[in-house]
Amino acid sequence: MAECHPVGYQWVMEARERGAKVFHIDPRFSRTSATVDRYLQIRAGTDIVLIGALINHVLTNGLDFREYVLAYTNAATIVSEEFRDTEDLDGLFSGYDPESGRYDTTSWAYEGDTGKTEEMSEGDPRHAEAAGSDSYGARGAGSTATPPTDPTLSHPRCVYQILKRHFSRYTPERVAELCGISPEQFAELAEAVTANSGRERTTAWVYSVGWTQHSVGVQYIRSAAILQLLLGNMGRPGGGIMALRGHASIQGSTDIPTLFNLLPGYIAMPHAHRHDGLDHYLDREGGDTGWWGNRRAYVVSLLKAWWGDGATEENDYRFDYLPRLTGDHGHYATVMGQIDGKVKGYFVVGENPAVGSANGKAQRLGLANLDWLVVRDLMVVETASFWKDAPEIETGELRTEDIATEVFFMPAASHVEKEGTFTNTQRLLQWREKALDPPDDCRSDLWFYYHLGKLIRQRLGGDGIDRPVMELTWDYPEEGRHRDPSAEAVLREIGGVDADGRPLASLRELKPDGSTSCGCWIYCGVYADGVNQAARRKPRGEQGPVAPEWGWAWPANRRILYNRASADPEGRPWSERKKYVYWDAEKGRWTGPDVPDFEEDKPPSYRPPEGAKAQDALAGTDPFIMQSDGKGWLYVPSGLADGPLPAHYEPQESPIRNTLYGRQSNPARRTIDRPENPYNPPLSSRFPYVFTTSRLTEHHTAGGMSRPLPYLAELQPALFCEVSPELAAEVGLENGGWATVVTERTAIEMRVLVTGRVRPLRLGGTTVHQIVMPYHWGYGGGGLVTGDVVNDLSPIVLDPNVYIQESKAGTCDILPGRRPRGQALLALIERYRHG
Amino acid sequence: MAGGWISRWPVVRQLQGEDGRREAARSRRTDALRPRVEEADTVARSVCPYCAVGCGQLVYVKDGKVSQIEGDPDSPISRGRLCPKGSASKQLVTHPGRQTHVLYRRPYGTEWERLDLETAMDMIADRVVRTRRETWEQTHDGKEVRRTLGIASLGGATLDNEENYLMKKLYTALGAIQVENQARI
Amino acid sequence: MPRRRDEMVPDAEFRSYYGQPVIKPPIWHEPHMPTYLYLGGLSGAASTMAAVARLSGDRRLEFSSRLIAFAGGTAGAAFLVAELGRPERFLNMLRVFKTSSPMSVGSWTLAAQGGLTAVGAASAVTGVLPLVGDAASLASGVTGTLMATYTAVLLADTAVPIWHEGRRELPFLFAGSAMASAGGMAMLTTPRAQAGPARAATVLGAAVETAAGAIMERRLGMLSEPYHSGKAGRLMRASRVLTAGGGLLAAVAGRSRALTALSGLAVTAGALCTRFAVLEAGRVSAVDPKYTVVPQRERLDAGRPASVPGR
Amino acid sequence: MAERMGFFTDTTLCIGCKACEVACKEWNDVPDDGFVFRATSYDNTGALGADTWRHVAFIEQDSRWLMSSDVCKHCTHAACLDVCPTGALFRTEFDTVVVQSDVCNGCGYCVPACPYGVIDRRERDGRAWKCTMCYDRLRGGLEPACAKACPTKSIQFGPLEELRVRAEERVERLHAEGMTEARLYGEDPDNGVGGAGAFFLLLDEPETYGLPPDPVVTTRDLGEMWRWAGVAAFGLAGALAACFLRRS
Repeated sequence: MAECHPVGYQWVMEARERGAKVFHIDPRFSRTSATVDRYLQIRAGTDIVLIGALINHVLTNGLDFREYVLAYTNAATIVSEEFRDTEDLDGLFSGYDPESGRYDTTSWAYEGDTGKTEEMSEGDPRHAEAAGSDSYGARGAGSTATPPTDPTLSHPRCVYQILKRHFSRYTPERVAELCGISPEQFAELAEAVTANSGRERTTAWVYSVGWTQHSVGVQYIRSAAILQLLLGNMGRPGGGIMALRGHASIQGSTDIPTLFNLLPGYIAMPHAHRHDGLDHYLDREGGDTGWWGNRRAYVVSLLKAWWGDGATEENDYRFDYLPRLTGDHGHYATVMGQIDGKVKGYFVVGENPAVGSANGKAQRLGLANLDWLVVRDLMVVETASFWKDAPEIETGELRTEDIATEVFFMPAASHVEKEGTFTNTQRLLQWREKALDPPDDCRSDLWFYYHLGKLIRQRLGGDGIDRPVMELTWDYPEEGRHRDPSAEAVLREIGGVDADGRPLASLRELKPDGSTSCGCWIYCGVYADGVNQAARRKPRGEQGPVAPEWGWAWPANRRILYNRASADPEGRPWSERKKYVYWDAEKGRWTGPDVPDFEEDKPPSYRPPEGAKAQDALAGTDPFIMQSDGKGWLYVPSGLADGPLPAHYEPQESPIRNTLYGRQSNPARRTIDRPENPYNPPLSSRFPYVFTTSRLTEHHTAGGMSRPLPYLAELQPALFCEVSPELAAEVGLENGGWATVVTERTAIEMRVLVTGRVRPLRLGGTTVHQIVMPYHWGYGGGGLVTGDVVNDLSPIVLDPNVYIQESKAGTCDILPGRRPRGQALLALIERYRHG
Repeated sequence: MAGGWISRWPVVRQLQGEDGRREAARSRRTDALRPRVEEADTVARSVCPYCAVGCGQLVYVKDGKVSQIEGDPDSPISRGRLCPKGSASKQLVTHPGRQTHVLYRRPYGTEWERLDLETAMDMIADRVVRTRRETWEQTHDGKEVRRTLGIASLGGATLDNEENYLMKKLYTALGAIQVENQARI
Repeated sequence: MPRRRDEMVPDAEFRSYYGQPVIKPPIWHEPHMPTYLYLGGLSGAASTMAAVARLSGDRRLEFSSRLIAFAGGTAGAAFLVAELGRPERFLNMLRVFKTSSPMSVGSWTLAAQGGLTAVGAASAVTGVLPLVGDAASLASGVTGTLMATYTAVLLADTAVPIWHEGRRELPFLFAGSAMASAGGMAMLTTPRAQAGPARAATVLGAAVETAAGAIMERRLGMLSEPYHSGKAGRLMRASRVLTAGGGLLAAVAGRSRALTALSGLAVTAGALCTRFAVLEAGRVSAVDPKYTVVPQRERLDAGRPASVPGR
Repeated sequence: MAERMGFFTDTTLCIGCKACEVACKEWNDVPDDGFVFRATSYDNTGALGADTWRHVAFIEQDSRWLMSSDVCKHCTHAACLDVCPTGALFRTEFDTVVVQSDVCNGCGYCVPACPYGVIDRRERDGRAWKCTMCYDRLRGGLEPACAKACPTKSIQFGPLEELRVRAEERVERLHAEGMTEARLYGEDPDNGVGGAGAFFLLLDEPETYGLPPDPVVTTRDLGEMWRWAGVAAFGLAGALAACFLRRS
């Protein structure tokens, strides 16, 4: 966090100054490690073992926050008889189909939830589809808000008991053997985490892509969620699990997704095989209880925002205008589509996959096979210039004269040359004022897409396939000398308006009958009262620490999600020290420094009547209001592709055998078995070392926004690897010298930093060396400093839930000296491939 | 004039009792020094474009140029502080290497060419329309899909919400579904 | 990692930041700065010699000395200006007068010296205004002593250990060297019969220079290492040989014009070598953190930290 | 005159982000210092100089990684200022030491005079440069760019007296917490430079950070130097006179 989010880290430093104990768990000893109380070096790709052992520690020693767990989690809920755990099946959950490598999740359901569970696609309709939307959180239609429970937690099939059995093998000994963290270190961590949880205290977990970029990444977060729920650390001040996201509006890019599987507000894109009409779609996409029970209002309001008056009850609000998915259309599938010639045209907007995405060679081979490519950026990034300076040109795999791709480089406006909102890592929308016009041909992406839309519409006719475009609401006011579309008008559309065009105050005003329109239901209210709420800038000195009048957080300006859980079931603060949102019986309202993440007037005593829908189906003691049962899920009955509970699997490429189960790696992981994407064999002596990639404070992502800047480039001028003195001695590496790192994909060269910060891990009888590489360098990008592309080393193997690549743990070999050039590089890789 | 010059001559000022290491040594320029932010024509309240912490920035503009970017002390998130990248924001928007013109590489071309913005926009619109037509998929396995797999998009995560919104809206209407983002990666 | 041991001084184990210098080495360029130091000294000693010659009535020697003083000062000033990062701003040297800055004192001195020697030389050559010329020349005899020695303070008044700690001997080293230079140059430009005092100055100057150098090195102890090794060491040895040899030769050259000329050239070369050696040794002394850290660390360990009385 | 202003750099709070280096350069328009991979931990700017006015040192030790942002000390007795012949260097109303770039003629004397190796001549423009403690900002009531940017307030700016008190308290607290190695560096008004206007809280000996353990302003000994030079000057005159006398 000190490394990649230094300004956010001020709060950690401040907490530490006030007595908080801070642990840093990372394969890499970073600037964060240097400034915490305790650093634990962990083998990349083994975090579930560690968190699992903490869960086991809590469960075995009865250290859970029992009152919280009983009231607010699904610990007591009884699971279907059909369910079989990894304990029973040696690393598999029930429902696994070895043929397709996917799970049928039917057997994971709660007892009694036998209704229409997920039906999915790609041939076999019952297989869990990846990259699901959050509507899965609603557990599917046919479920109720009150599944059978055992409040004594003794039923062998209650979640609590399943958890106990499942995590029993996650012991400190396993942690030592797989993670490389000693039992003493583990004990210190376990003591600190449990001692600092409960009524009086809370513990927070903070993670970043070190947890997500794994073939089992979602389950990393899940394991933290289980631990935090058991300890009562969710929905409370100083608790929670914080994702530290790496880009200015990457949260916004998920909320208003430029993601294939989502519509704005985590609404699922319709699927050709699963959904026929709107009703069918809504019926299939979740249950009727909890806030997702209002999804008709969300979806209809979105369709109204897009197709306006043309979207009516009669025509299903133009639900048919939405294109349909039939499987994985994610980034890596798209790249394969490019290599196969199916994808002809490609827009790359403020992104640099030639450097930033796994298996850079596959990315560039895809680019070289396009008809046309549009790159919009501040600099001519490597993705735009691949045809003249890609590594494949040097090796002869590509020839500039043979590449047919037509490339348009469109210079972009910078963040000060346009107005609009970023959504930060805390879900906070902040409006940026425009300081000045962009220079020369530079334009905002808003300008580009708006005018491109207009030009496209001029070229289309009334043809059936053109109607969704022609009827699209696309009439934003134009401003300034470049005729920029008004970003405020777009934000107003996102924030929602009623039939008279008046901005909506809150998502509770959204209607399923077409009388409201809203571009993103979770952002509803961002333009309440006709005021750009995201532009609010009440100075911090003039408001309390929650600072509710600085920007606007979704949903409804709530700063801590599920904050109903900060009070006990009766609505009283768990403790004076941790008082946050609580029930004011006198006024009959929830109150506190934050906006309650609950119906403000729903008393703790509220119990839903039979057959209640949506939020009305949740009791006054159910804080997790997006869930169909209002509970925090220790066990996930549906929605995940690789199991209802986290289980440790080794990364795709690992030098270590998985000693927890008979399964080496995640059985549901997605591999791409193609010649462009070879994998290092597991446990291979040719690739004995573990590598992990990282960032540096001084650079940004693929370097397009940092390597061209002298003030940043001088601070870290060269790609380097960090190796331990032991590994340096073993291989013959010299501090300041050169090294070549080799995988089946390719080999790259870099400078060497020999440092005692990296230590060999002693795991049982074996020693594992880890190599750390920052990934900010590329062959061009207008960089004052350039270097080989670290992501060229990473294989494409994906988490089955969200299709994120495993770039945080791989295997490699390392050689002293610079890499061979040209054909000789290919020869080197050939030698490695054939042992 | 000469009198002015002589009376400002530090040696003369020293003789008049001023300290040669303090006031006597000051030049006219030194006497006139002020922080340049005081002269800004406008100040925009902005947000750092790098990571997702969302630090507040104040953007000072003088004579149509950014003269300074620094932290916004009012921000409850950042309290006016910035990291090295945030502190380099002015250089990000003003450095001479920044590419500000449309560039075009024709098929099989070996060099960039210049293109004017309007022409480029027209050419891109033509290609979208053509490729969409050529790769249109009305049905897939007997199911209506109304889409094209011929056009894809990958967005960075420094895009504004409004930009992402228009992108998703336009692509979806066009039937382009392979719309992806750094958020996946 | 930041710990290092130097073979030459087994006791001086010390810590540093990657072996990097603590202080900045002087950035003055060669040959500008050492040549200026030589020429300034030459001019200074020559003008004093001219003044003494005037008083003692050695007109021929006075004539040569006046010209040498003028030429040395002018050439020296040119080298000094060329050394500046912004030569066009050389007049800024006369912006203030600071006794705390040897270079300020030196600049004013040089300005005075330049003016006085110019008048003196002009008068001597043209015969115009002889009284004014004589007065100027006598005055430059005073400024000359300062010219010949202030450069020692200039170097000593830095953080460079080998210079600062040599602050007592450096003035004598430079004064002796200046005297030898002036004597040698005067010998070369004055008929033998009239050059007796110049010869004596050469011998005496060389002796002082040699002695001062030896005393300085002994007193510097470990800090004197740069005078014994590397480029500075070679220059210093050359300077010794040339100065001492030139001095001796001057003493015994007798009537031989060739030997006289040789001795003059030798002390001149020796004086130049001294300046180059001192400059180079200063650079080495600054670049190796040992020379900065060890004495300071010893001071602290002995419980005698440096302090500055309030001023 | 205004109060004496200073920096207190608390290295226990430094996260080595180098925001100070960049913020300084952005404000003061300092050029880059070259793109050299030095293989000295995460330090690639090396040292303070004409083109680096804040410099973050990285020291890797057995179980810790020390980071410290170095800067001009703005000494009470500043050698650079004392020896500057042009008056380019002067003491401001905030008791800081600043170079006037419109005056400096690049004589280079200040460079070896500084006991901390801070000031240096920029060969590209021939003038000496160093930290000004953002003199222009101070005149407008703003804090220096580095202190403002510092995410963790390792760099603290304020009236020197206040900073000294704060620093003493900080050291006491750290000692009480068992960090007995914490020590202040440069704050003592009786030290060799009469107290630094920018002082530090360090966790190891100063030389480990590239700082001189016991620096002294060279001009402390100037009187002695002039005296010896005077003796030498008289000696020269006398010796020359003797050369003439001997003959007569």
